[in-house]
Amino acid sequence: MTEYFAGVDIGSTMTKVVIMADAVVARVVGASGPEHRRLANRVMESALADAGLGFSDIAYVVATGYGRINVPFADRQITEISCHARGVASLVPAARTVIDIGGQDCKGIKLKDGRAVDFVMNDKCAAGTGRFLEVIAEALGLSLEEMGELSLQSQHDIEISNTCTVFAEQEVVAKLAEGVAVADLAVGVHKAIATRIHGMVRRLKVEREVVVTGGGALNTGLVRALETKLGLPLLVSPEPLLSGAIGAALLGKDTVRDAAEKGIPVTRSRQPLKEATFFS
Amino acid sequence: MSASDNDSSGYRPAVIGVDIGSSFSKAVVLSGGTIISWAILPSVGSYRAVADEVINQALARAGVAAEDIAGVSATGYGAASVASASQSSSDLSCQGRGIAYLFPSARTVVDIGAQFTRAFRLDGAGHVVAFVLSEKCAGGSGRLLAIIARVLQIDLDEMDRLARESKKKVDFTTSCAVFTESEVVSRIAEGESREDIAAGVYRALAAKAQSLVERLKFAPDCALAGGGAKNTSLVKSIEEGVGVDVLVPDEPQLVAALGAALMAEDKVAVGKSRS
Amino acid sequence: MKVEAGGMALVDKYCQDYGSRARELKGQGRKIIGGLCAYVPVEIITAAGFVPFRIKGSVSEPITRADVEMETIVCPLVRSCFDLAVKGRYEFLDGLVIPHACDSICRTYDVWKYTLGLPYSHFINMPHSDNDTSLEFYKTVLNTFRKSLGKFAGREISDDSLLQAIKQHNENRARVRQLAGLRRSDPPLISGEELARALIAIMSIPVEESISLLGDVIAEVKPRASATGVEKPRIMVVGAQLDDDTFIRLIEDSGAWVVADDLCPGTREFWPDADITADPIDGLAERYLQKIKCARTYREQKGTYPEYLEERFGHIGGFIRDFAVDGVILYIYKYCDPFGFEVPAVKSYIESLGTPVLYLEDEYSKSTIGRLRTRVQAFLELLGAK
Amino acid sequence: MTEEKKPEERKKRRTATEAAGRVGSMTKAMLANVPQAKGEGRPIAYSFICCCYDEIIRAMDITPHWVENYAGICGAKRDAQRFLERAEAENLSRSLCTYALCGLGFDAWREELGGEMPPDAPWGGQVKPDVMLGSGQMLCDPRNKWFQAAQHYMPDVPTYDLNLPWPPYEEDYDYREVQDDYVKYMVAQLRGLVEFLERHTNRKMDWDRLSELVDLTDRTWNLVHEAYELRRAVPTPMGTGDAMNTMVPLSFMMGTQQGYDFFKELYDELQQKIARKEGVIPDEKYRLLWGGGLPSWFALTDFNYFNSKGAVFPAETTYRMVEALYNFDIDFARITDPLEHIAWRWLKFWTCRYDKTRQRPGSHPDVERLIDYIEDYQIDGVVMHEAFSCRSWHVGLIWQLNLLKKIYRDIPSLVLESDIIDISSYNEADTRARIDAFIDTLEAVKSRAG
Ligand SMILES: Nc1ncnc2c1ncn2[C@@H]1O[C@H](COP(=O)(O)OP(=O)(O)O)[C@@H](O)[C@H]1O
Ligand SMILES: Nc1ncnc2c1ncn2[C@@H]1O[C@H](COP(=O)(O)OP(=O)(O)O)[C@@H](O)[C@H]1O
Ligand code: SF4
Ligand code: SF4
Ligand code: SF4
Repeated sequence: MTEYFAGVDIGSTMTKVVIMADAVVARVVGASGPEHRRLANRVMESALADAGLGFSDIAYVVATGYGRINVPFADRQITEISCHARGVASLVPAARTVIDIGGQDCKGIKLKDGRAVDFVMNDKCAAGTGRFLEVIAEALGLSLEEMGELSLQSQHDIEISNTCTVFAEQEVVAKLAEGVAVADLAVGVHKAIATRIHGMVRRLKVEREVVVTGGGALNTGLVRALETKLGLPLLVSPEPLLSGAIGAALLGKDTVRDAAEKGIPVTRSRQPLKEATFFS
Repeated sequence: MSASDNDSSGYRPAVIGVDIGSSFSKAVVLSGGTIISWAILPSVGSYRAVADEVINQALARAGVAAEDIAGVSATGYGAASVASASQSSSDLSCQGRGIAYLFPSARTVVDIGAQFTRAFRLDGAGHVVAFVLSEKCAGGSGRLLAIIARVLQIDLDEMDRLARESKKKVDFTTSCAVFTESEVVSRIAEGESREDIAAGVYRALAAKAQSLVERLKFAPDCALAGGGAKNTSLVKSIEEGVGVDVLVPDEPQLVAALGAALMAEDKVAVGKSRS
Repeated sequence: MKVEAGGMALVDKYCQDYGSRARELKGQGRKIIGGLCAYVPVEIITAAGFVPFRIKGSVSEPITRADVEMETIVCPLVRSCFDLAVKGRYEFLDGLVIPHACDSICRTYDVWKYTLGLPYSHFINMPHSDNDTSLEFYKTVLNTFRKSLGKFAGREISDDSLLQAIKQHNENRARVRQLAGLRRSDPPLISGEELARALIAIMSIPVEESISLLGDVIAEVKPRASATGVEKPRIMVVGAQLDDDTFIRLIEDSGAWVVADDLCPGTREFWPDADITADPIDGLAERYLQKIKCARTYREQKGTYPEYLEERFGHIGGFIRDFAVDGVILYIYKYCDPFGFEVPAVKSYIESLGTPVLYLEDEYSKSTIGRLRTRVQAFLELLGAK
Repeated sequence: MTEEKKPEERKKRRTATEAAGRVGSMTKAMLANVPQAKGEGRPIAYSFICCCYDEIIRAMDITPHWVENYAGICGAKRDAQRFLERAEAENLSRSLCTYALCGLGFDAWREELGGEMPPDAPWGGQVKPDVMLGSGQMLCDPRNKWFQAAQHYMPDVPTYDLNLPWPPYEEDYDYREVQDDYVKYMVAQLRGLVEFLERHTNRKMDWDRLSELVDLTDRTWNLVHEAYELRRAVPTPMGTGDAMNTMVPLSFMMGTQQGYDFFKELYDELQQKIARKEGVIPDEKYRLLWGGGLPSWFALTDFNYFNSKGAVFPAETTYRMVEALYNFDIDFARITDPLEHIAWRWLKFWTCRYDKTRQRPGSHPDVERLIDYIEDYQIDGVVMHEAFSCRSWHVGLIWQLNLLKKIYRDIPSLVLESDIIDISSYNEADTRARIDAFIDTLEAVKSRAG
């Protein structure tokens, strides 16, 4: 009988669910609206429907991401650091450093033998996160994809001096109003974010291969800017959005396997697939 | 001295004041010291185009042709983009002037604009004699409200309405707008209601405003200006904090544009009395 | 927080309504002298017949009033303390004593003094170096304080009363050491959170009450069976001041024990005693300037650099061994100069002992809890995976 | 710290005096002298300003490398970011003193390159020193933590920490009751420094030479004081923008003949300008006091912007770390030990306004100093700069302003916010909008008064 494992990654901006056996059998990506966050069960249901499975077919569920505590039906919560590490290690075995650019934060993870051994996360300002990108894209009236592509056509360097997301947005708007080309602004923004990310991941002493994951990895302009900053070629995870969820599912699989090896039963939450309730 | 005093002929030249703010652009048409029309547009795209558009809208509503305008006075972040401007002044002076016109008794003014919150003191003649600004972090600005409204998936008016229904105190402890945003997200996840969250955000902003007023040394009466003043909940929080009732213009966002228009009128009057 | 009878119940009461005991005592005619930081020589205040009271901030309360007089570039803990003081939370204070600890404390002395306008205020101009000429000078500084406080008390502070106070405070510290020592066993007999709360509680009461309260807490905690439950990583927290239990609770809620610390309140302030010396000021001066190991004091470099590191951070290594620590969390506030500049050195020192380090820069605000939780949990996962 | 910048900006920045205009090349030469000295085997000391050891290192022929100066130059050239980022990568918080971060980032980088200068290091870079001379008391924490932190990258370079406390202003005792203790301690600390230097640099102190240099410094102090006092003239011949240049000889060349000569020339130039009624700007409308805060080195052109609005700065508290020695209530002639002389000079500099302060209830010496300058220089408004990364000079400014308005008068004021060298905290449009608004208030207050 095939064993299925689910990884549920409730990010700050996106909710991702994968169901895996040996390979991914179902994947669902949705937005993490403030209310949706409690509705992880719906996303799970839709993944199960895609896979043609019932919840009882799932051997183990691991929740990760910002909203991991709001997944009552998960058997275990594991941070996105460990999950991204596990996910990327399986997707790109040569990876030694992972840079995850998510919605509200950005992290660098150092890998050794497929395990996270050290990590850093951005602390202070929102600058250097996917949110920064979104805010600016919105100000420029572009989708994230468009902004990424447009930046590749830029002819001039523009410096965005403000690191604060909110003020950078205003700076961009003002520059736009002055008639600076959108493509140039996009590059400026990517450079600004890349600088922040670089400053942070440097604390880890970056080693090749370096894999970028998370929603930000979808942005070619940003990846290009980061490559320049780091002075190293970057690999983009084949599943930028799903690395965390895949890692979560794999860690679930590991848990079940370890338990079997030790001959002890797996502890499961035994919670039905329902929405999170809050004690307020 | 207002322009109409000088005008014995009965001819009342129209002037226009334009305030290109970082998030909204405003225009006010004035004739003989009376507001005859106004317009507000979001500042998106090129400032130049927005400036033209907001002027055109205001003129159209006033039924005045551009050629008949005796003076155009610009102010705000993008004042330089108002091509037709015949003069410009700092938005602080314009706001002072506008408030003095609306509320002659006002001595302390709190302006909650998109970029920052500031407080200033006026003398009897509408001159700004002292001012303080919020620290340079978006947490103290009106922009915070827009960001939070977005997270709550409601518009600003709705957020204002909801806050009035708040039953429970939810506090926000960070000063960063972006992190307040994520704090809001966590609070939603914890099950806090939108009402309480909205009220908490207004309280946080009101506290900033209050500390500015204190730094300035408060003198009655107190008036508000800027887009933030459109939120009755915020106004109420400020009143509670400062401990007095505040004067709020019907259209608080227009105050600087109005002041600019008044200054344009001054100039026209001076020009006329010279000729 | 579970409600327990006896000592811990009182601890909870004092933590919940911080300052309530001082307020009561004030009502009974005692004078309360507030202070910031572990460098306030509490013995002198006790000897003068006053109650030393450590001003505490609050991570759950937004800073709203402080900004009128104080810049936002000050250490957030100090800002929070000041904010509460301005809001009237410490209205029972008769005086204020501020030592020259760090820039955030030293540079705000006048802001505190002029804004609060208390009947008594004094700045203890403590030198930054620990060498002998500094020690001699520091004695004169302590004597100036002794004289000044005596003037406020209306009577000189005698050697006898000072010796008496030193003995009391030493006894108090011995009790804290005994209590904190209960964290040596595995699992510890007292959780990090409970200890943190006990230490917070005693910042707000007279020393004699603290001694008896700690006695009660020890009696209550000691008989706990050292149950062998799930194994959890044993964590040490190293940092500046931590006068709130939220962060410690967060670590323990994430599945670890906090078994050791280099913090104040914490081992930094309670491990070293003042020696009983012929001139009581001598023993006090040595305790504060030379024995308390805090980043604000410059240790004179005598030997090689590795020896120098041992001199500065050796005590941390000692705790790691003594309390069988698995991982260290280095917890530093934004705008904290003394500790901020030490991060690279202290981090690499601890790592050189083979102990993993998580470095966190925080803002003294509950709003960061979510961000911290992920980091702490990930760190614990890393430790678990080892 | 001066005005060498990107070429296009250099044009914009204009000094009022020729003396200030020369400072750029003086600074460059001063910096170039350090690697040269190192090449000749002379000892190099990482040094801080205002630490009272100028004459000591000069007398022992030890070459100072002024680390704050170097960071300021990186800032002025708008090239500090890469060093700040480097420091951040070392886990040093961006909220710490950015001078220190810039210096530490540089050191970390240079040591990683095996002692080679980082690429395109501004003005030749900063060399590895033989000793580092910190200061623990009371100026700031970074000055005693910075060099300890630098040892992480240069473990073989010893540090010394010099304590120079001055008595705080308190109502319940007079500083004279404790001043002897302070001086005794400072002398012991200075003596410790001399011993440290003798031990680590193989030099012997030449005490006669030290006495001569102490005397030279005394004369320089008086001269600087007198030159700066000339700026009381209306129109003022020199503004704070220039003073941010003349701080170089004032802070980095104290105890040298070159420093003295510079101020002699400045003095003469100012006198001539006054005679010609030549001001910083022809039509001086507002006289402002730079009432606190280090400048943003990358934005010194803001001073020109003020000028363009008719505003000048005849005085500033920043870097004015001298007073006329003949006004101190002490007879220096009876002090024979040069170290004791240095200690008294320092103590009196900080305490000289205490007596006056007592006469105005609720006052404070820092505020008395503001009042003195406001009156002496006929000031219309006060401008302060709050640099986020330095607590030492920037905490207490708001309170000082509040107190000034309370006990003196409600003078217009402006607080600018940015940093000394971290340009990411700066927003030109916003800064200029604030300046514009401030000018409006000055105008309003003036027209109301007049
Ligand atoms: N197609 C895309 N191109 C560029 N960026 C994207 C794209 N899709 C998503 N993103 C970015 O990815 C972020 C979400 O990434 P994710 O890794 O899911 O973060 P989280 O886990 O915090 O929700 C969004 O903030 C957005 O900025
Ligand atoms: N209808 C509204 N209700 C509540 N707040 C509003 C409304 N419209 C605008 N605001 C607030 O006012 C701010 C804009 O104010 P405004 O004075 O126009 O600023 P600026 O001149 O800098 O563009 C916005 O950031 C928003 O928070
Ligand atoms: S500067 Fe902006 S992004 Fe940074 S902390 Fe402040 S509001 Fe947040
Ligand atoms: S945490 Fe740091 S800055 Fe704050 S009071 Fe303590 S030593 Fe000072
Ligand atoms: S005084 Fe300020 S700028 Fe200078 S070293 Fe100290 S903290 Fe840095």
